[in-house]
Amino acid sequence: TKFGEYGGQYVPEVLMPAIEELTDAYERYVLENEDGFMDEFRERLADFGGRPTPLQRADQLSERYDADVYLKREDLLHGGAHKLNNALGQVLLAKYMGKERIVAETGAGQHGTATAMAAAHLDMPCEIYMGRRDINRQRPNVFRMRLNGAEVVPVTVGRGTLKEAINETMREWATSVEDTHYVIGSIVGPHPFPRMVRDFQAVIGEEAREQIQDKAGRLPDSVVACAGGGSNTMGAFHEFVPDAEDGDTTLFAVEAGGEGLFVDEDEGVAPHSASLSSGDEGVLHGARTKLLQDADGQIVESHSVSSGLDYAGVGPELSYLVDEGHVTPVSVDDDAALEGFHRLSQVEGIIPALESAHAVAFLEQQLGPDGVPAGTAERDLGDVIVLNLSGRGDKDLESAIEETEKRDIDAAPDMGVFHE
Amino acid sequence: TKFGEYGGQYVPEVLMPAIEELTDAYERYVLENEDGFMDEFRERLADFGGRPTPLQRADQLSERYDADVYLKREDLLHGGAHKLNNALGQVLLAKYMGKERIVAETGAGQHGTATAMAAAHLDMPCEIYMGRRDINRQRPNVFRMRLNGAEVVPVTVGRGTLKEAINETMREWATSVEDTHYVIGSIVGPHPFPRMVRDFQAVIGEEAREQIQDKAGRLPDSVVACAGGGSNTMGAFHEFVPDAEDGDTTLFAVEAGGEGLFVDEDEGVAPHSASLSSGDEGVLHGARTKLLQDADGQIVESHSVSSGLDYAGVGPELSYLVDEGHVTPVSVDDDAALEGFHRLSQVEGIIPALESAHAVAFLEQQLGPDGVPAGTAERDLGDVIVLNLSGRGDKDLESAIEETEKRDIDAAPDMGVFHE
Amino acid sequence: MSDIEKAIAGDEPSLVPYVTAGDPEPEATAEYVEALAAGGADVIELGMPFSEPIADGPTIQNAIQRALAAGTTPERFFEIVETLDVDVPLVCMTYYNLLYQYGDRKEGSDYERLRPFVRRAAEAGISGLIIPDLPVDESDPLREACDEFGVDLIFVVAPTTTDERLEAMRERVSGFVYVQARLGTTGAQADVSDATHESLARLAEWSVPKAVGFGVSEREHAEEIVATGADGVVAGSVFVDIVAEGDADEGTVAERLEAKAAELKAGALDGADERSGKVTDGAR
Amino acid sequence: MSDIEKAIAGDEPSLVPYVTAGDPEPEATAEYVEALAAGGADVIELGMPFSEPIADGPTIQNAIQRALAAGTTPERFFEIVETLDVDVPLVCMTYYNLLYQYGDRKEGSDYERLRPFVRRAAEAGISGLIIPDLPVDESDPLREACDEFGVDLIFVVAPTTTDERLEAMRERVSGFVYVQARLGTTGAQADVSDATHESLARLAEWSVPKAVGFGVSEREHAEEIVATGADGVVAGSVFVDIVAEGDADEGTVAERLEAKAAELKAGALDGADERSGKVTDGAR
Repeated sequence: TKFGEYGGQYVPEVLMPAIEELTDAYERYVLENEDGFMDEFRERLADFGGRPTPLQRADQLSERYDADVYLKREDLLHGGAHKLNNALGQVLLAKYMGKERIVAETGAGQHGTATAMAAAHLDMPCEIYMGRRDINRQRPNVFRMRLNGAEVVPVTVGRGTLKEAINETMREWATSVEDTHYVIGSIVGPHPFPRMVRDFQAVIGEEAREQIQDKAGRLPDSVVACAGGGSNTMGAFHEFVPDAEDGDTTLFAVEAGGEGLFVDEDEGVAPHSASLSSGDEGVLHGARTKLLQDADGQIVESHSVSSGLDYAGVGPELSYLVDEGHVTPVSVDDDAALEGFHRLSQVEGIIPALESAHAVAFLEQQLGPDGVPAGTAERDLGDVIVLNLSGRGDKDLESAIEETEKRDIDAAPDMGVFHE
Repeated sequence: TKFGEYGGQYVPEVLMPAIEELTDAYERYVLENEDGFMDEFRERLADFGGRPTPLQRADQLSERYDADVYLKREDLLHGGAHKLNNALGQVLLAKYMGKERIVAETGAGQHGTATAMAAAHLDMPCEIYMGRRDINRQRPNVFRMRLNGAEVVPVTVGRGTLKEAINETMREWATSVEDTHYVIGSIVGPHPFPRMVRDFQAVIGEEAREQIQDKAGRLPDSVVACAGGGSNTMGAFHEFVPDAEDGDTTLFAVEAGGEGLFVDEDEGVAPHSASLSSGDEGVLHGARTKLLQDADGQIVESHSVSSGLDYAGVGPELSYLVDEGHVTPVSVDDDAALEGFHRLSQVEGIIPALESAHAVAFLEQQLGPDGVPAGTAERDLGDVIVLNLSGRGDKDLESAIEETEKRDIDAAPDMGVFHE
Repeated sequence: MSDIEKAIAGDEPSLVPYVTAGDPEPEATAEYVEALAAGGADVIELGMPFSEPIADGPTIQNAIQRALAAGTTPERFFEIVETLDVDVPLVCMTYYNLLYQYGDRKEGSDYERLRPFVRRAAEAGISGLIIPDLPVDESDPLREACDEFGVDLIFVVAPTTTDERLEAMRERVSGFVYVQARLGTTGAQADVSDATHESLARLAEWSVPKAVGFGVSEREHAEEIVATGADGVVAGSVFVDIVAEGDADEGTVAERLEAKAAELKAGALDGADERSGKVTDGAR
Repeated sequence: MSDIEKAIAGDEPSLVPYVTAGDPEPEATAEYVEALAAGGADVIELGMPFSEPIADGPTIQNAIQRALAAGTTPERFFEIVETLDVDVPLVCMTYYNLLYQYGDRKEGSDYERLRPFVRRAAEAGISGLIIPDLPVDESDPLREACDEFGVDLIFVVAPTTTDERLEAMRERVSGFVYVQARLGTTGAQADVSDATHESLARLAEWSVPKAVGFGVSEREHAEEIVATGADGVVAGSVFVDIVAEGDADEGTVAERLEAKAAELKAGALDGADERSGKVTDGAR
């Protein structure tokens, strides 16, 4: 149940049987492919999800950085992000387990929409818990979930955001474990979630590792992925971990540096989400991991311009791999991420999710004309770089434009005439 | 330059040299693969666009209709619709031709966004002409074009919609033919556009024909695609035309029935866009084809709940194939299309574009429990049906919800609590 | 030699002004046409409004929209023409679909479908047709109908027109050839391109007269065009603008149309003098 | 036998009320705790507020948020406990991360990191700990620290707990076992499940006393629980609701806390009578 000292199952007793049942199902269906589960999962990922996603050489970025930059195009997956890999896996697993109902929590709505899609596809009733405030901020995603037939349950306690939604979903699951599966959206939570979600997402790296050898004729010098909870990160990295252990490939987890890597103890706020880069070990949402907390151990409010990275914890496996030296945590701030968003949109014709824009921004920070290389990262990026483009940015249009207008972003187009 | 009596090159003399130059380039690069053009095109479609797109068996629709229904998932193409196939092909061709600049017109913005993406990808300056009124109605697509680095040129003449944008782009092209290529968005306009756009889109049917034989072990009894201008339609049909000629496969072009198949001569309005089903031969935008016009030959305003189908003409090749009996034109009205939108979202977890929802609605009309089969269509749909899902519905969320609220749509979810 | 040809190829350089019939309303057209004639027009081009004017710029697009909104159908257009009391030849400029759909017959060969329009045009008093979206390659059926009813068919030559296409036009053109002075669609602009000279050189051997247009709005433009060798000057947007502005302090629409026609005609005359070696007031 | 064990396993059935320390402000807690003791509480559970209370329902989540907003840090919690003047044992209910992070030492074995918290708790007057997110499998380091400082470690048993896990708890539990009467997290509800009886039956052989909770808000609930065989009744949300309502016409918070505690205690006593065969007023 652990990765070194990280992970575990720090949950209320009432959930333990469900977690044990899930662990058993995970071992049988996922690890041992009982009843052909993994075959069906992979087939549905292909036909419904659109796998394999391409590994595309980014010609103009490659020229800019004098390196071969390849984009793993998870933005092309059904729903617009890597999230479906996991949601489809878990909903299918719930079906194999004989569960009759799906619950999930969502913050910005990306995991909720992926889960609602998967549940509709597999004809499973589905309830998505979402903070009242998030519902008001993320209306298009609420519409998408409703259109896919999911119930969206407003959570009104507290501030009405992700963490209240997580608590409420846990609570709901606790009262209905017998017929209900809780689809956790990242490689977080109690075992077996971190391992299982990673296994569902690992298809990203499996494909990419084969594709890069086809296209570049060798392993990449580096793999770059943004990291919030870390599911796209571990999905991209997992297959490359042995290469990292061998010293062939450097794995960069790019965290949201927000407005600076510190914690305001008085306000209980960290203006960033860089748990790997700056967090301390602790226990959150069922797992021991690195997290953002004050001296007392209270979890602080994290921040990122990208709502999908805005989380105070991170997957325990990433904490472990960082400690072991196999994953290198780095961060870029909000401004750099927005610039990355605009750069990729303009030079490659791909509008990235603000999450993924952090990975794009890291290349600029290290290799760009005005880059400020950090430590050995520049060298370690090497000549062949795989960047996991975890999602598309359609969901971020309004907020990216709004955030851009607050700042002085070199690469940004003028929206004045079109923005009322 | 013609399909039977349809097609041709009905354009101002000043454009003829450009069209002749383009015809020459089309013949050399597209038809003869000079300089490996088609190889590069197909490779970029794969890596940048995400081809091949899956052919997915729709389990729940198949059960509902007691037939094997397969969805060709063009919604998964980069940008969210089949439009990129053509835009990428034409921008690449412009590059091979040594052009230095791209212009295109757009109505709802789908073709404009695809062109802007392709132009950014291939590092070509790009200007998109768009009616002032459309700019205000389609802000997210304007943002996407601007983010991809395109100039968006407001057209203020007349009502400020698609047809004024077409006129203005023609005019702009007429002044700059030497260094500029005009990327037409559908299988319309003067030769070689209808043929060339079809050839770029034909990859849809090429893939689908192979995929259906892999999955179903035989050719489909029918192929169903929505038809506005008709690029996704001919893209899906082209490879199956010989099968239609052999009587193996029926090709259904589903037009937007809007609010009824008539023309209001006094108002100069047709409350539908069903040119194939109800239009008369005439000349519009450079080609002879079936179109919606009054007794004098004035083009009337068309209508559809789906802006992408809202066009008074249709590709000349479709007009020809209809006259030859190889394509069967049918139509579904706005209400049915909205119901199709909701049905697919709920039972398959795929939110379709309102355009594609027309194709979905046609199955219900013919095979659904309350269906009203038209003529022999029910029989001709057969046991194995390929439906071209030309695009995703994210772009249509707001308008679909708004249009749904005006009506009494059985399948629609209640949005009241989330819709402010 | 047709009326049009005579009017343009005469001793004097000619002026061919354009207005959209029915703009802003059908009743207004007769007065405007008479004003143009009074100002010195040799041939008058009348636009028959079509809903999709792809060869026209914004100025004329808007005029067409006004005319359509005022009920200027093709039939109404012909009725307007019938009321005109001018002795200059009239040319109808419109788009192919209106010819093709005219009359009750909705099938048959192109020639059969075009015949009713051309007959009606001839009857109403139209001497020639300009159909900018009808390429020469597709023009034989219309040529045939025009020949039948004695109507000229005028083609537009662009700076970019190939020699091959020029040859095809030369075989089919009558009345005059309309030389587009620069790339683009119709619309008043301040410059008249050097391409005019080059275009005229390519047409030197043609038997029909040449009128040059696109962008003519000032006396100097007309002068320059004629000095370069053209037989006539075509001007459209500048007159449509006057109609769009309406009656004003500087005069009624008709007064200003007449004055502008006279100005351009004078420019053309200056150009002719210049060409024949005399120095005139307007020469620079 | 620890103080807690004695308090719960005594001759009378016991009442274990809960309030969140520092709700709505640290200064209020002493009065509330004294009121609960006066109402008949045998052991009092004090919640130490943690920012992510995954085992608590909305009522207690909101209380925790109020307490945090009022500055109730772990250290402040202990200071509150030190000021309390009650003679019933106190149990601290909180989450693992606060134990783990307590003190300056930010590395070392779990035992080493947990020791400062347990020592401080013992010093301040805490007799037992309930850590709902610490599963029994991970509890040995805390168990060791609790043993060292004489603090009880109380485990929660759920209706769904497996026999294997029950056995692990039985080996490690002290003070009492907290029997969760139904699925779910904390929160006042009107019904008390039949599962209680079943759960108690599974624990019949355990040496520690059993207190049943989750959903107790009325006298009848307490009566039923005790009649079913429990040694004590745990109630939380019902008291937290009173705190949340504040002083009212029906009495101050303290008065109403005391009255509610007395009501539940009376119910428990009725249940005991019932179990031993006597019919009481409250029995149905």
